[in-house]
Amino acid sequence: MTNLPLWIIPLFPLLGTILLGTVAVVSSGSKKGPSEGFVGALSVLFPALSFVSVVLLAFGMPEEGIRQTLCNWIDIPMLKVNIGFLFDGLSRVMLLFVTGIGSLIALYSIGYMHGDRGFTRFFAYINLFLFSMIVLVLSDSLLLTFLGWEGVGLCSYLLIGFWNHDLNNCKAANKAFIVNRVGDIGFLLGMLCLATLGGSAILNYDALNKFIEMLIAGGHVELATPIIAIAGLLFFVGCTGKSAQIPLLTWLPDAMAGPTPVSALIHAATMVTSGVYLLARLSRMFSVIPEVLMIVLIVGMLTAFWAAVAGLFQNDIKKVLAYSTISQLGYMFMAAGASAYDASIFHVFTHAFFKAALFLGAGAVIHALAGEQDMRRMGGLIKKTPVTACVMIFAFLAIIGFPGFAGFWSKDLILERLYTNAPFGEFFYGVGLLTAVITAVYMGRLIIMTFFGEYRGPKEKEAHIHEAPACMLFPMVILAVGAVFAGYLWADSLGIKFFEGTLAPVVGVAQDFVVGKLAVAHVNPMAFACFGTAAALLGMFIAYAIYGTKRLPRLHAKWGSAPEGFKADWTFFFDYIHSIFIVMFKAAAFVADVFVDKVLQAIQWTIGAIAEIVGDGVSSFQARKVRVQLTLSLVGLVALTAVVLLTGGLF
Amino acid sequence: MLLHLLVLAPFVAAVLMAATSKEDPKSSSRLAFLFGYAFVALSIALIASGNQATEAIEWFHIPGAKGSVYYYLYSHGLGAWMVLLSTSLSLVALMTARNTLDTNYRNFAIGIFALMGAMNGTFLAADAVLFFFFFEAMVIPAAILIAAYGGKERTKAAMTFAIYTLVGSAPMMVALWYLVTVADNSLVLSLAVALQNLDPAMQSTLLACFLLAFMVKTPIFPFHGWQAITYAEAPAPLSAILTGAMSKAGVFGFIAWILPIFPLSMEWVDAMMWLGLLTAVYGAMLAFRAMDGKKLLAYSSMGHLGLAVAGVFSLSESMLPAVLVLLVAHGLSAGAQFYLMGIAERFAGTRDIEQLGGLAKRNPVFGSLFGFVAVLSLAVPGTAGFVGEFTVLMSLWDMGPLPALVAGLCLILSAAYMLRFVQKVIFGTPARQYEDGKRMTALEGSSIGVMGVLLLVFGMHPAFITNALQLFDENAVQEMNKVSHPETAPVESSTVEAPADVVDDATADENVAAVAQPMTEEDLRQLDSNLKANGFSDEERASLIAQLKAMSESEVAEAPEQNEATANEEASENE
Amino acid sequence: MELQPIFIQMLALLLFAIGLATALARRNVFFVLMGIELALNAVNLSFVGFAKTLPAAESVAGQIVPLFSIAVAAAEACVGLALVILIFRNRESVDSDNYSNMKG
Amino acid sequence: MLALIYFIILAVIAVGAACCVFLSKHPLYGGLSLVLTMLSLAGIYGLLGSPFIGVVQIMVYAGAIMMLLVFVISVLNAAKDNRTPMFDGTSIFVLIGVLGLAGLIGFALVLTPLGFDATTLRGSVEMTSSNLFDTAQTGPGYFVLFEVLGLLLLSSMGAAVLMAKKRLGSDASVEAASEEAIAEEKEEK
Repeated sequence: MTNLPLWIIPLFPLLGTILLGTVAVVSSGSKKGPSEGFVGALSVLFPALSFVSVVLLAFGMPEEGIRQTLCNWIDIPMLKVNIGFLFDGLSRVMLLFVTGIGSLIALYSIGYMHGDRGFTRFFAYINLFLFSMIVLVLSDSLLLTFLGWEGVGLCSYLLIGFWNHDLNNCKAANKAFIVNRVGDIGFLLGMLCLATLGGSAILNYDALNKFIEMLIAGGHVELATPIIAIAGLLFFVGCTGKSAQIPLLTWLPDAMAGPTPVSALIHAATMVTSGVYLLARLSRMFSVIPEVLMIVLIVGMLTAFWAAVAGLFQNDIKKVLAYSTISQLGYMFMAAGASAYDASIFHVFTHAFFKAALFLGAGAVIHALAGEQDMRRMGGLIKKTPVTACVMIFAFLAIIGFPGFAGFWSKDLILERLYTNAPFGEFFYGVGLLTAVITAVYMGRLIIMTFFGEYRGPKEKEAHIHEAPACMLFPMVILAVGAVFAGYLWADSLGIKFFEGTLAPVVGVAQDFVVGKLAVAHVNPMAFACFGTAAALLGMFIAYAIYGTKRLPRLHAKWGSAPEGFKADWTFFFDYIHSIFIVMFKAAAFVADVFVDKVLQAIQWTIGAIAEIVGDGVSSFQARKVRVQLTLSLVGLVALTAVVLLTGGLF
Repeated sequence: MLLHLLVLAPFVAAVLMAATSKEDPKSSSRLAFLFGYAFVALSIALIASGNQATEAIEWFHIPGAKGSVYYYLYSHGLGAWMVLLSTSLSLVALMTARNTLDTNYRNFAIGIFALMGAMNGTFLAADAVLFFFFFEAMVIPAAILIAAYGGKERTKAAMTFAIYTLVGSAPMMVALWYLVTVADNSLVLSLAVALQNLDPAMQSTLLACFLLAFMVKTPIFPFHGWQAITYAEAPAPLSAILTGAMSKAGVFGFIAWILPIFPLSMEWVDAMMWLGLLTAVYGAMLAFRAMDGKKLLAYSSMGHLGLAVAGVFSLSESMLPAVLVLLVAHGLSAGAQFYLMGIAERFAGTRDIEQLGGLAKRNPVFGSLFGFVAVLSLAVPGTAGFVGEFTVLMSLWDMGPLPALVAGLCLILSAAYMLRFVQKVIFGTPARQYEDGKRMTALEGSSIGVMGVLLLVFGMHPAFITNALQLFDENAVQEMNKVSHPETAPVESSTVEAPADVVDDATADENVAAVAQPMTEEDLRQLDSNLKANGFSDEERASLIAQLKAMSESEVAEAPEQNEATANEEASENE
Repeated sequence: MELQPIFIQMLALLLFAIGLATALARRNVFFVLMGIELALNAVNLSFVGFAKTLPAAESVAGQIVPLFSIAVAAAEACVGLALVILIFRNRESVDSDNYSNMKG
Repeated sequence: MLALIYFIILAVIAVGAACCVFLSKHPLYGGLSLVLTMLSLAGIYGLLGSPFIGVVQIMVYAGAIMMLLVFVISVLNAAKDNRTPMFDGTSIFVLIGVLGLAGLIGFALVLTPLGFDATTLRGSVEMTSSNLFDTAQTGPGYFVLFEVLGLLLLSSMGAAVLMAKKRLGSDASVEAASEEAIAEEKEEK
């Protein structure tokens, strides 16, 4: 089983992309379009095949992982990079849920996108996204990771702007791409920074790890630290862009303009977690620069807390989920900052299940309400769509960390590690716990406003509310099951440590390197579990107290109807900070265009006019009338005569 | 032979095109396509066959110059790829023009072939005067084509273009004339040697004159005034050639003529690099505000070329392959974008991007092609643009983090304006009533698609491009010299490692053979160190010097009796 | 007081001035031609007048040149009128300002 | 003394007629005044001792000016703008210039010492013919010039005929067509 080549994993989605893209282009001329069943089957088949090969490979994987070099990519004197793949514990975990959830969501999309004009195009993009994501996760060098990194950004752009006849969607897509680009440039410069340290060969992960080991063994860490710290910071900028952390978080709420399966797949489960993946992948490098880790920790904490607060104020069901995603990503970054990479990847894993389930549930709700996304117009849906409601409620329990559900185990682990590993651990633990309370509040608000109480939407729509078709429900149910049970892979309190074991070869060294230096405080794990449970229960209670009893909030007349365009209801001032930069750039462009360019043109035309006058001589002054000219010559004659007479000759 | 064909045959083709029918574009386009395919095939053969040179044919004497001007062509990786760009873009231009131009396709084809010949000459000339000749000759067919087939302000655009570029290179002509009068002949290395003996003030004056010409052609920041209006008013196929191939002549000049000839001080290098970066940022800003689609593309092309120039003047080890990949990638992607913009203009009858829009819905194939090419121009990894820009950034990082940071900023800005462009042109609801029946033909679509696929291929395997540069090895140089100078080839191979006493002899002989003894070992060594300082790799230096020696040897052979005797003596001594 | 050569020259100058003024100041193209004739005549007069101040051998030239001048003037008048007619056919106008377009 | 009186009378007539040319409204009157000027100038030539030139003046100019008059009469009636003002702004400018020029030249003339030479030859027919045609005495200069002048006159006559004719070998239909073409040209412009 293990002799399956690694490149077969990305090959399937790539084939799917090419095939579906061809079908999309060829069929674009015809009115009817290709058969949806055929296209849907193709688009689920390829990710599923990929998933199967990942599973096959995963079971036969040796401890140290599989490394395969496919071919030479760039061969320039300063830059020699191969296309190579690395399949180890980390990529195994990531690939399993990327391809698995990818297949499920592709299945879901067949129902969701039914009847859309761009049906084929959508699945081509989804396959392209899966290809990029697989390359991102599977590559063995930073440069190839970067290919996937920009590739997923591109697919995210394409899918956010999928309904491109509405310019608001396009704007959201542009915003996502450009903000991501800022992060990507950080990634790129980080690679350059590393390359100056050890040449382009160091871009390979194994070589990088060896290089760090060599530094530590030779005692040269202090010498290299400044450059590595800069590189680490730049990589972290890349991660903040892709994972929507402060200060580059504004694009993710806007990205909800895309179709809901896209939000579930890209903006919740897979792409946004690639920042966490990168941190874990580079854990060895980050282990020698604790200052940068501290920054990661602080940024993660701020993001988690603030996004949770912002989630409280949203009325768009998808925006709530978007902010909750940002908040959960903040948790993951906190864990990574505390050198608990395995915990953060574990949270990525569990989060993928319950957040995908939540998004798919939200999608089913939106589908049922024919496009309505405003929670103020929902309510009481548990009677109409019981399956969706159950899925959502399970996922809700998972995300708030209700004991026994997936989120409980991973979040609990992160909080515990924060307390034990991080400097000022008590503080971070406290903030994390507070965030958990807020999480429970806004998620509770979402569930209550959507599923309980009475239906608040227009009456004529009520009759049309219906449960989603089976092909949408099936993935949701599977994900809900995952949301319940995924946590048992590493139920620390129960002593199950399967997950830790699979990640240990990748991140273990780095963690031990950092944690080994700390005096680990020993606290009973049950205490953390109790506190976590208490936070979840407290949050649920607050949510019930505020939103459950008083049937709040009522739909204010002045609030208008749906959330307008791509703007979130209440965002942080980051949008304003970004707009300051944008305005500065626009002002500079304005000055360049209107002032500098005009001045340059004026100079150019002045010189041109002078040249023309010099070139054409007096004919530039020619008058149109013959008589005037003759008279001028007469006057010239007079002047000449006068000169001759008065001076007695010119010479 | 290949070189002669590539430079002279386009002119012959232009003449032959004159024999076809003026009224019937079908028949004349068939012949034009045939020629176009032939030239593309020839240029691919040129790349595949590596470095080569023709016989140096004496052409004419410049009054006051010591040596004569040669008709002497040689190709190295850079020039060969530029030739491929010029031929392939011309071919696609001929294809797209058939539907875009309704009148007088024949004359358009004549102009395109003349332009192609001049461009090929520019990229292949080994003699500075020959280079200058073609460099100027490019302007004339381009200006005529603009004046004949352009938009509303075509006359103004053509005049601006012609005057700007001709005036820009006028100082270079004077400087070149001066250099030729002090040098032994007008080949690169003798010019370089001649320059070494001048005083520094004169050197920097000459350098400024040369730089000006290339800066105008590229164009670099304060000299970009001609570009926007020219690219906007020229017919779209011609704009594609102008930006894809002709503007490369400027960057090519920096690499192939400035760097080998002039000993650059750090101030010049720094200034040029920052000027390049400034151009990149400035171009991006103007592109962000541009309302005219073709002007936007013109500014975007200015931004990319600014980055390329900055890369050239980073003078790092990998500068040459990096810039080459960037140039090829930009040539293909910007060319394809201009073609597509021309097609959009044909659909809508306007270039104003506010009035376009909704083309993705209206014409899905065009929309996907447009988006695809736009993404390719964004330097997304996996495309040739990424390899080029990444390696250029890498070169810039050698000069310090700040230039690289600015270049990174340019990448962000390029994303900003390109996405805005894509959004305004193909997304949204159709802003105006498009005429039915004006569709993109399969020929146009497939040719642009091929360009896109090529970009992907080069992005996944850039060695296709960069391998052409690695033919600078010893064998190739030997081969080249054997081809060009069969009788002197063995001699010169021994003079490369000539002992010191021979050097003395050679310097002593210099008085006797003042006319025909252009290079001494001393000069060569000095030059070698100079080249090294300018960032040329060992192989390139070796090849250049061997070329030069071949040249001087041939002169010796052609010279009068006593010089020949001296040369033979020298040869026998060496043996 | 006898007839002085200066009187003749003054008369010639006066006629020349009037002729020139007519040629340039009047807009009617026929008057332009007449002005030119007048100026030519004045020149002839000046020739003859100067011839009388010279000794025999030189004075001959002064009296023969006007002959040629008259003949040339006749040719000029002939061609000039033909031109006027030609232009008049195109423009239907005798206004010399309508004829002229000298701006390059 | 008598010569002076004759001269003054003739000069006054000449200048007066010239002023008439300058000021007359219709070219017909201008032409008649011009003839008067010519005649008085011929008188002055005779007075100065060059009767032959005077006679030639009358003969040639009478022919030329008469021709002019014929043209004026035949053409001008068709002109649509023979009512254009005689003078305009440029005229003032011209007058100032001409006056300045005349003043300066007059000033120069006054300063020049001039006097009649007693040995001056009388410009008789004999003198003229011997100078023009006796190549043994004067060399070929005048003779060749004279012949060339003859050619000039002939060619100018031919040119005038060619130009003034509407089109060689034209008939009515062609004429109409050409006129249409001319009209079209005008419209284009």
